[in-house]
Amino acid sequence: MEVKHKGALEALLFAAGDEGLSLLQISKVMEITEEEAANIMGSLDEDYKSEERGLHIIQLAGVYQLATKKIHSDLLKKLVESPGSQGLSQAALETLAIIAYKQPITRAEIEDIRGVKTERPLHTLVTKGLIKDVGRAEGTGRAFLYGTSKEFLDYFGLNTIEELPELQNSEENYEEDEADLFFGSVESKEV
Amino acid sequence: MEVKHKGALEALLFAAGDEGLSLLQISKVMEITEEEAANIMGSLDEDYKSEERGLHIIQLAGVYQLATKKIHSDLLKKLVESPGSQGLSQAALETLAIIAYKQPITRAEIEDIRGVKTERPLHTLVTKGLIKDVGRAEGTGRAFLYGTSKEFLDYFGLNTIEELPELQNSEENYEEDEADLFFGSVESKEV
Amino acid sequence: MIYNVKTEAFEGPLDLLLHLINRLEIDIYDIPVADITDQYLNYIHAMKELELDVASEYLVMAATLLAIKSQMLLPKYEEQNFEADESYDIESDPRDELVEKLLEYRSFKNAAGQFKQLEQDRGLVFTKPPSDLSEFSAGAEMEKQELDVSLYDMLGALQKLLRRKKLQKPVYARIEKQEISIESRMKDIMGFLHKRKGRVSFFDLFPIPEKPHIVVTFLSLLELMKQKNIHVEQENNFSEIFVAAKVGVDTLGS
Repeated sequence: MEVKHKGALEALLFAAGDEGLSLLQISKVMEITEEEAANIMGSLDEDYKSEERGLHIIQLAGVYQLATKKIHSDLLKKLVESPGSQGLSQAALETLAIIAYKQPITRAEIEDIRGVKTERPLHTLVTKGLIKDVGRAEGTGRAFLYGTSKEFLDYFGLNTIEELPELQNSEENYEEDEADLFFGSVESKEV
Repeated sequence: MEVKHKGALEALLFAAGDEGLSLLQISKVMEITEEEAANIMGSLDEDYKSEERGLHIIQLAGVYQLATKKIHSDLLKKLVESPGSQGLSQAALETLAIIAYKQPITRAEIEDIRGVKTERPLHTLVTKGLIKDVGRAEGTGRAFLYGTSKEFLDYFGLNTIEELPELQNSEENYEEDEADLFFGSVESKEV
Repeated sequence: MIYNVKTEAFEGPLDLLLHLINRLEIDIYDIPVADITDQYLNYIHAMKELELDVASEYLVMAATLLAIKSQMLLPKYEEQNFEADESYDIESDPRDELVEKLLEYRSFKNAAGQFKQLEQDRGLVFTKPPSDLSEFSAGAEMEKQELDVSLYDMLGALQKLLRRKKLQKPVYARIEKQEISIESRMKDIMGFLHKRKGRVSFFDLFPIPEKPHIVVTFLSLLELMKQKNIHVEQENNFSEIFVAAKVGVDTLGS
């Protein structure tokens, strides 16, 4: 096993995020056998055991992903309690932008676009009065639909939602998502 | 510096993701001084230099964050279906360059330098969050003044605006394809 | 001779002039205005002949060039008379303003090239979205804080998201293109159910939001039901569906 393979695997797992990677996927991307992939994974996992490391590898449903160690959860709780300088996190801003441009929209759809769970940012935005639920989606789940509030307009100095800058170049990105809407509703919950 | 501090910082950086963390935030959450935080950061950064590691610490727009090393980009690109975005148009890049070096600047001033109307590139840049209006010019028109945003720094991988390459006026840097861009004989296509 | 004219090749008249200067290997500080004007007008005429829209800026520049050209053609006796007065001579060069503009534009055009490089370099580095820390926020007291964000912050966040998404989404599309067999998916599902013990939400069995995977998973579930390897429960219409492995069914015999 080459040393740099370990680095490569770490980078892959990091970039794959919550979706994680299976040994098969790793073997394809790295052009090695699944067995080799498993060996590198084992060796990387061993390294993570050191106290100097804050991450570890977790395996869920055949998919490997990086996560923070349990031992640091108090610290993460403190991180949650100390918001950034702006009062709105990047996660909340992203969520707000998606709602502003795609309203009405369900949480599952937002999570599909963001690729991460979005419970907290939604809660923050509702608490701050920037978004509100505007009804229920059709279909089995009858999920809440979110939209922006009047406070949102006031806060950003807009008269109507149409005054939001048009998203010309990003349009393609959104259309892709449109196609995924159905499958987005079968969004993975946390496993 | 305690060993486990390094693990803790790694966990924090991982959780913060591309929102990043400032030394101030880290010091608050970890209940240490900013200086200590900087030391731990340095030590962690040192560890990441090993070839076995696929991540490194980058400073973007004033915050620290974890990112994959460039050396693994080919591998990571295999994970994406359509490699790379198209990037900004030449018009947008020129406009952005003028704003970056001459901010705050009005549209009229930008158009004077470029010698063409610049409404669309400006709109694109605002939409992409790369520039923002930073006030109004004195005088009759009270035109908007444009400046670069935090996202601008992030987009170009800069920590502060001071990291911009120096504006060069020298001859030797100016290279262009010898091929005539404008006229190409019509072997291939009729007009 | 027929030409194929690519108007988009130039960002404007200054860009076109720089191109001509470069191609003709002209010293930018000593532009032969007559030559360059002819060349420039050729391009403009070609554009017109091809019935392309010539942006007004190009015509304004043509007029400027012609004006400079005619000033340059003025009798030079003044210059001889005032030969001693160099500063007067330099300042009165009708080309000065244009050269200055070209130089300034060129420096930003160069900078734009460097920005492009930075943009590309940045594209080689992948970051991850902030983790959802909901599980840590139970009982967490949020500091009350005034909002200090603008529309631009929101747009910036959105762009960051759109850039980031490129990696996340299609992870599976590419790699799972090769067939996933129903048989292997059935094994996976059983393994998953055993690991989780007890019942599992139906949706948890669809971890990969890609069409082929969803279809295969669904067919696998039907097959597992048929083989009586799993229970499927739903308390009411439209309520959540739960799936559990039947007692006594271990792994699938293959």
